[in-house]
Amino acid sequence: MTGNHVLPELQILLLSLGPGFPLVIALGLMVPSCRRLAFLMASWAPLPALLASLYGPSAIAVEVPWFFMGSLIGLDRTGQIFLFFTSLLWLVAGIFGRDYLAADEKKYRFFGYFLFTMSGNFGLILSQGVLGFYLFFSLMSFAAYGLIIHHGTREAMRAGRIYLVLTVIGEVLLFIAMLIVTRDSGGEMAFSAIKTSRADTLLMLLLFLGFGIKAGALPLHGWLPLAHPVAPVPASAVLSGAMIKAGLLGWLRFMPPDQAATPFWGVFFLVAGFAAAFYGVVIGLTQVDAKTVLAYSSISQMGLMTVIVGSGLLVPEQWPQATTAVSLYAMHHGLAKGSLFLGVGVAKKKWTGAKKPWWLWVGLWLPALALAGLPLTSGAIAKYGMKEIIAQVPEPWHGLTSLLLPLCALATMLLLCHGISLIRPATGRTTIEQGQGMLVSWAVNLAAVAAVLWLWSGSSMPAGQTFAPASLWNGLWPAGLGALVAIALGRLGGRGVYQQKALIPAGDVMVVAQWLGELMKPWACFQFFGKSGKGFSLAAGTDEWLRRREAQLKKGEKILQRWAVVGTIFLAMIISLVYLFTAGNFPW
Amino acid sequence: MPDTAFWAVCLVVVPLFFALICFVRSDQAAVLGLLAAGLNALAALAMTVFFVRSGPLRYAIGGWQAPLGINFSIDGLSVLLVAMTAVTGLSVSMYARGYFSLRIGSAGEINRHGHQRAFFWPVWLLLWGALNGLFLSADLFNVYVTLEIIGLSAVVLTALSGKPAARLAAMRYLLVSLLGSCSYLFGVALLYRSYGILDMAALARLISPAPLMWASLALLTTGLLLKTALFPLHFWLPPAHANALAPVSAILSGLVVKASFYLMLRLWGDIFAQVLPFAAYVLLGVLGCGAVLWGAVQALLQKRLKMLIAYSTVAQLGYLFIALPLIRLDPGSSAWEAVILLIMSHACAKSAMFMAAGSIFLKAGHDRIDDLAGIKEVLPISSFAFVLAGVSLMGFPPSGGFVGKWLLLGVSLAGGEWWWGVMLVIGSLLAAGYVYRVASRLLVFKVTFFSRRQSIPPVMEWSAVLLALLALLLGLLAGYPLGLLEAGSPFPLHACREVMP
Amino acid sequence: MNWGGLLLVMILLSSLVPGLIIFALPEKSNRPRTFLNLGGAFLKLLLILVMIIGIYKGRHFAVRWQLLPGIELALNSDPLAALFSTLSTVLWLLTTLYAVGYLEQSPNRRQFFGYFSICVTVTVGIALAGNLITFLLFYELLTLTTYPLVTHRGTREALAAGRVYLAYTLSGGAVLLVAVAWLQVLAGPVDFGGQPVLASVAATHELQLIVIFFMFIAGLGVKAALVPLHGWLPRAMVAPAPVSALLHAVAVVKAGVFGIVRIVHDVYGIGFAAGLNLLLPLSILASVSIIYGSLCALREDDLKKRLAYSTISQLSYIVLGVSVAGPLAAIGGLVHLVHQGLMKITLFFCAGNLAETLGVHRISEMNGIARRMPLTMAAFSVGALGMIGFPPMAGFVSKWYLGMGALATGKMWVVAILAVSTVLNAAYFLPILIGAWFKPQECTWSEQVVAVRLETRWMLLVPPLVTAFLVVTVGLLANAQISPLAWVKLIVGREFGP
Amino acid sequence: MNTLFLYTMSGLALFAIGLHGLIRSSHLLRKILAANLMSSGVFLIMIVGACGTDQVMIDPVPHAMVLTGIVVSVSTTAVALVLVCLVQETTNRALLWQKRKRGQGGRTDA
Repeated sequence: MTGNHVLPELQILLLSLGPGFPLVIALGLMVPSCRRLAFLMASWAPLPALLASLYGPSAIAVEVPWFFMGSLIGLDRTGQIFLFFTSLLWLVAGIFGRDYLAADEKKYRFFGYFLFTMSGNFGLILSQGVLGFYLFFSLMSFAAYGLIIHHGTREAMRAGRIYLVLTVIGEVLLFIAMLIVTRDSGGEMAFSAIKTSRADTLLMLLLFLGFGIKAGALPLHGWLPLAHPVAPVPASAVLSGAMIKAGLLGWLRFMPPDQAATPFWGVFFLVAGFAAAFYGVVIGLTQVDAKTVLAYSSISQMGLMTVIVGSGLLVPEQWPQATTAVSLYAMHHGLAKGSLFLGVGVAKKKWTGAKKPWWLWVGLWLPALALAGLPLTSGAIAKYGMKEIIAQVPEPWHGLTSLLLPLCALATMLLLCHGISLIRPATGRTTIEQGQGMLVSWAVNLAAVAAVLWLWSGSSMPAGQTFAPASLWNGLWPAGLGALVAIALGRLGGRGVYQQKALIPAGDVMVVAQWLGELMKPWACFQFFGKSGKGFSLAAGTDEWLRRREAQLKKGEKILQRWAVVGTIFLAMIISLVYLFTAGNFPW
Repeated sequence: MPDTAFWAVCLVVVPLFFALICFVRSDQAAVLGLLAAGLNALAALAMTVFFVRSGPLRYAIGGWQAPLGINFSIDGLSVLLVAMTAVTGLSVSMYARGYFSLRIGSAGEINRHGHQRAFFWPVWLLLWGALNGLFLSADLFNVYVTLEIIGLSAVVLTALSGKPAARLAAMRYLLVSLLGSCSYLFGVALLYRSYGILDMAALARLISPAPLMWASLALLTTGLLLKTALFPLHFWLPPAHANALAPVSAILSGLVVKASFYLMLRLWGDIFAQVLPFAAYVLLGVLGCGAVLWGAVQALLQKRLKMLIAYSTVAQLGYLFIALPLIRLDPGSSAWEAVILLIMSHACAKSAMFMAAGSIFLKAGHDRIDDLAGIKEVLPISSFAFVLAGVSLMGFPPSGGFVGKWLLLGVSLAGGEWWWGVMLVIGSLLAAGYVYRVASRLLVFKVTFFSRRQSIPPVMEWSAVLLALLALLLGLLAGYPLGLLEAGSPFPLHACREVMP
Repeated sequence: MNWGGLLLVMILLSSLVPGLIIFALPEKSNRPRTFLNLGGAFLKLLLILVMIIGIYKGRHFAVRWQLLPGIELALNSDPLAALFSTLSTVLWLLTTLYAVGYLEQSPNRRQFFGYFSICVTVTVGIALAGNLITFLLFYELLTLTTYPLVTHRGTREALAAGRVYLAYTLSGGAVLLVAVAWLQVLAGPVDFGGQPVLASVAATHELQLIVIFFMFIAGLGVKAALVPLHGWLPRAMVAPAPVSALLHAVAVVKAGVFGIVRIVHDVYGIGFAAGLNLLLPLSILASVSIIYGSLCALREDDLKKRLAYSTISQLSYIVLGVSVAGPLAAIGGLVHLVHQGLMKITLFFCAGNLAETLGVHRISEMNGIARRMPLTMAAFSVGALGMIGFPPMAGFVSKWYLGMGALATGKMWVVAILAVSTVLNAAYFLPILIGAWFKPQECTWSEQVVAVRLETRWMLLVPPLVTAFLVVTVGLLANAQISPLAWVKLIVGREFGP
Repeated sequence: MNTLFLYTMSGLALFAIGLHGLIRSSHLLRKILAANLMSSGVFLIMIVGACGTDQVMIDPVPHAMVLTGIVVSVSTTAVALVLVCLVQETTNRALLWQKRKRGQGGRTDA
C-alpha cells in the first residue's frame, strides 16, 4: 500500500484537505442557509484523510511558512497508521451518528463540534511541527467539550466542566513543555529536528502529564469515565477510539529517539502503564453502566500502550520498532473499542427489548475477544508486536513484564465479559427503529477489526507464526480463564452485585478532587482580598480631613482677620526681616 | 519722532485723559472706555515693536534729570507686564461693557446701576493709567505715587457694588493699603537718607549693607507684602475680591495684586539681590508655601464660587513667592522667565475665571457652588471658559502655568533645594482639588436648572473664553514673550542708554 | 518644517481639526459629525500608512519646535511610534463607527465626539512624542481629555468614578512631572530614538537614577494600571461602552504601558537598566499585577468590571515582556501591545452590544445568550479564547514569545507566572462562554433595540466582527510580512542591534 | 546734630503712636486719624533727612516728596471719610467689626 508514485501536488492537496475539509463543512453548518447541504456532507468529511492515509507516507513535509508562525504538514510512517484508523473510525462514527441523532433537534450543533474535533484530530496527526501539533491538539480538546455536554444533562455539565479543567491544565503543561523543547532544540520547530533531552526531568514530567491527561494516565484519568457515559455513542466511540490516542501520538512525537538510554523514565512509563492497566480493570468491575466499563477498559488498554512506550524508552535502539508496535496496538484498540461502543449504541438504541438477535451478540463478542488478545484476531497480532518489543527490555523488567502481560489479558477479558453482561438485562419494550445506517457502519467497523490488521503489510508476524501451537496456547489460556472467572462471578454475585449503584462512583479520583475543592472554599486564597479596589484614594482622604478640621480652619481665618493680629504680624514681619538681613549680628 | 519713549508716555497719558472725559460725559462712558482700551492696546503694541527694535531705554519726562525729574525705565519686564495689562484690561473692558448694559437693561434700576457704570469707567481707566505708570517708572518715589493711585481706585471700585459686605471690605482694604503705603513711604524716606537717590538702576549700583538700609528694605518689603496679601496678611483680599462687581474682581485679582508683586520682584530679584542673605528669601519662600496650602484649604471649604476664586488667588500668589528663593538660587534666567510666565498666565486665567463666575452669577442669581449643578446646559461657553481657566491654574500642559512650574521645578532640583519644587507640585494638585469641586458641579447634567430669564450677551462669554484660551496657549507661545525678556534684561548692570528728548 | 515633519503634524491635526469642528457644530447635525469623524479617521490612517512606508524605506521624519531654550517639543517617527499610532488609529476608526451606533439617541453627542477625537489626537501624540517633555505634555493632556468622557453620562456614580479617576491620574501625573524634571536636570533634555542617553550620567548619580526610575514607574503605573495603582480602572467602567472600549482597553492604559516601554528601552536602555538591576523589581511588580488582576476578575460578576480586571492583568504582560531583558521577551511584550488591544476591544464591543441591546450587564444573566445574539457571542468567544492564549489566536503568539524570551534568559518563574495566569484566564473566561453557548436561557432580557434582520444595529455588530477577524488573522498570519509581529521584530531588531 | 536727632525721634514716635492707634482703636474715625498721624510722622523724618549734616545747602527733593505725600494722604483721607459714611449708612455703626450686645454675638462682617 506504500504508493508514493502519487504526484506530490495531489498529496499536498489531500494532506491539507484532511483537516481543512471538515473545517469547511463545519463553517457551512454554521451558516443557516447552507446548513442542510453541509449536514448531508458532514458524515463523509473524513474521506480525504482516509484517502491520504491510503496513499502512504509522503516523502516531503510541506512547509507552510505563513500559516501560524510557520508550520509543516506531512505524513510519516506512524502518522499514516494513526491517520488510517482515526479517519476510518471518524467515518464510521459519522455515518452512525447521522442516524443515531436523526431525531435530535440539536444535531447541527453536535455535528459542528464533531467536525471541529475531527479536523483537530487529523491536523495533529498530520502536523510535523511543534506549534502546528499544539494548535490542532487544542482545537480537538476544546471542541470535544461540545460533544461531551451535547445532551445538556446535569451529569453531562459536570463531566464537561471536569474535562475542561483538566484540558486547560493539560494545555498549559504542554505549552511549557513546548517552550522548553523549542529552546533546547535552538528554536527548531520540526519534529524531525527537535531534541528532547531525557535528562531534563521537568520536561519529561510535563510531557508525561500533559499528554497523560489526554491518554488517561493514572492520576489524571478522572474525566474519561465521566465523559463517556454522558456523551452520545458516536462521540464516545470517537473519544475513546481516536482522541485519547492523540496523547500517545504526542509522546511519540515529542520523544524522538535519543542515544542516551534513561532507565528512570522507561521504568516510570512501565510502572504507570501497568498501574493504569490493573487500576482500570479493578474499578471497571465495580461499575454498573456498560459505557463506563468500556471507558475503564480504555484506561487499562492505554496503560498497556504506555508500557510499550516505556519499553521503547528503556531500549532506545528499539524505539522505531516500539513506535510501530504502539501504533498497531493503538489501531487495534481504536477499531475494537470503537466497534464495541457502536455495538452498545446499537444494542441500546435499536433493541431495547430483552431479546437480542444472535448476530448482535457475535458483533459484540468479536471485538471484545480481539481486545483480550484471542489468537487469529487483530489483538493477537498487536500483542505479538508488543511481546517482541518487551523481549528486548533489560533483564530485571523483562521477567516481570512477561508475567504481567497474560494477567492483563485475563483482566481485560474479565472486564469485557462484565461489560457485555451489563448490556443483556436492559429493560424496556422492543422498539425496532429504522437507521440501517447504524447497522451498516457498525458492520463495516467489525469487518475492519477482523481483517485490517492482517492485510497491513507492516505487521511483522509471519503467517506461520500465527498458527504455531505455542502462540495459540499463549493467546488462548488467558481469554479462556478470564471467561471462566467471569461466569463464576456472574453466578456467585447473582443479580445483586450488578444492579445497585456502582461501589465506587465513576471518575473516582474526581470525587476526591471535588472534596478537596470544597475544603478549600472557606479560606479560598482571594478571600482576604476583600472588596477589590477599595484602596485608599487620595480624594476621599483629603475630604475626610477637611470635614473634620472645618471648624478649626474657619476659626483660624477669623483670627487672622482681627486687627490686633494683623498689627502683631506686621511688626513681627519687620523685625524678622531685619533680623534675617543682618544675620543676627546687630551693628549697634 | 515716535519711538519707545513716546509710546511709553502715551500709555500713561491716554488712560488718564480718557478717564477725565468719561467722568465728564458719563452717559457715553462705556464707548469712551472701550476706545481708551483699544488705544491703550495699540500703544502697548507699538511700544513693544519699538522696544524690540531699539532695546531698553531710560526716558526723563520733560527733560528733568534724575533727582527731581520722573524717569521712565523701559525694559523687557516692564514691557511684558504692560502688554499683559493691556490684553487683560481690553478683555475686561469688553466684558464690563456687556456686564453693565445687561445689568441696566434688565433691572431697569437706571439709578443704581447707571451710577455704578458712570463711576466704573473713569476710576477703572485711572487705575489702568496708574498701572502702566508703575510698570514703567524708574524710581521708587514715583512708584509710591502710582501705587497709591492704584490702591485708592481699587478701593473705590470695590465699594462700587454698594452691598454692605462690599463696603466693609472696601473700608478694610483702604486701611490696609494705608498702612502698607505708610510703611513703604517710611522705607523710601530712610533709603533716601542713606543714599540720597531713589532711582532704581542707580541704587542697584550704590547699595552696600548698612543698618539703615536693612531697616528701610524691611519696611518696604512689609508694606508690599501687605499690599500683595501674602499668607498671614491676606485677610483683606478674599472679602474685597469676592464682593466686588465681576469685572472689578477680575481687575483686582488679575492686575492690582500683580503691581505690588512686581515691585517685590524688582526689589528682591534685582536691586537688592546681591546683598540680601539667602535666609531672607527662605522666609518669603516658606510664607509662600504657607499661602499655597492655606489658600487651597480655605478654597476647598468655601461655599460661594467667588470666595473660592479669591482664595485661589491667595494660593496662586503663594506660588509666586515660592519662586523668589528660586530666582536667587538660579544662576541662569529660567527662574525669571518662569515667574513672569506664571504672573502672565495667572493674570489671564484669574480674570477669565472671575468673568465666567460673573456670568454664572448673573444667570443663576446666586453663586452657591452646590446649587450650580447643570449650568452647563444653560451657559455652555462660560462654564467651558471657567474649566479652561481652571486648567491653566492647575498648571496643566500646554498652559503657561505648566511651563512656569516646569522651569521652577528644574531650577529647584538643579539647585538641590527640591522641596520648593515639590511644594509647587503639591500646590497644583490642591489647585486641581478646588477647581474640580466646581468643574464637577458644572459638568453634571441636570435638565431642570432654574435660571434668570435674561440671556448673557455673547461678548461677555467670549471675552472670558478668549482670555482663558490665551492663558492656556501661553505655554506654547512662551518663547516669544520671554524672548523680549532677553532683549532687555531688567536693569542690566551695564549702564542703560541715555536718551534725551 | 521639512516635508516629513509636516506629515507628523498632519497626522495629529487630522483628528484634532475634526474634533474642534465638531465642537462648533450644533448638537443635531449627526450626519456631518459622523462624516467628519470617519473622514478624519481615514485620512489619519492614510497618513500613517505613508509614514510606515517611509520608515520601511529607512527614512526618518522628525519635527522640533522650541518653546524655550530648555524646552523643545519634538515629534519623530520611529517604528515603535508607528506601531502604537497605527493601533490607535485603526481602533479609533472602528470605535467611532461603533460609537455612532451606540449613542443613537443619547444626548450630548457633540461633546462626546469632540472630546473623543481630541483624545485620539493626544494618544497619537503620545505615540509620536520625540522626547520626554513632549511625552509628558501629551500624557497629562490625556487625563484632561478623558475625564469628560468618563463622566459623559453625568450620573452620580459617573461623577464619583470620574473623581477617583482624576485623583489617581493627577497624582500620577504630578509624580511623573517631578521625575521628568529631575531627569532633565541630571541628564539634560532626553530624546527618544537615539542611543539611550543615561549611560554617560550613570557614574555620578547612580542612586538618583534609581529613585527617578521608580518615580517613572509610579507615575506611568497609574495609567498602566499596575496593581497598587489600578483602583480607578474598574470604577471607570461606568463610562459608555465606546469609551471603555477605546480608552480603557487601548488608548489610556496603553499610554501608560507605552511610557514604561519608552523609559526602559529608549531613556534608560535595557543594558543600563539591567545594570542598575531595576528590571527585577519591575518584573515582580508586573507578575503581581498579572496574578492579582486575574484573581479579582474571578470574583467580579459585572461583565465590564471583569474585563477591566483582565485588562489590568493583560497589561502587565507587556510590562513583564519589557522587564525581562531579552529580544524575544521584548518582541512578546510589544506584540502583545497590539494583540491585547485587538482582543480587548472586541470583548468591550460585545459587552457594549449586550448592554445596549438586551440590557445585560451581569455575567449571571448571560446564560443562553448566544442563541439570541450568535454573532456577538461568536466575536466574544474569539476574543476570550484569544485572551486565554488558544493557539491560532493572537494571544497565543505573544504568550509564546514571552515564554521563549523568559526561557532564553533562564527565568523559569516567569514561565510559571504565564502558566498560572493562563489557567486563571481560562477560569474567568470559559464559564462565560459555557454559560452563553451551552446553558439554557434563565432570565428574561429587556429588548431595547428592535433589529429586523440582524441581532442588533449593524453599526454595533460590524466593529466587533472586524476586530475578531483581525484577532484570528493576526494570529494565523503571524509570520507574514505585514503582520504586527513582523513589525515588532523590526523594532526590536533596531533596538537590540543585529 | 542733636536737634536733628530729636526731630527724627519725634517722627518715629509719631509713626509708632499712629500705628498703635490704627491697630488698637475700633472706631473707624480713630483709625483714619491714626493713619494721618503715621504719614505726618514719616513726612517729618523725610524733612529731617533733607538738611544734610554740613548745614550748607538744604536738599529740595524731600520737600517735593513731602508735598506729594501730603496731597496723597489728603485724598486718601477724603475717600476714607466717604467710606465711613457709607459704612455708617448701611450698618449704622461706624465699626469694622460690629460689637453688638453680648446676646447676639459679633455679627461677622462679610
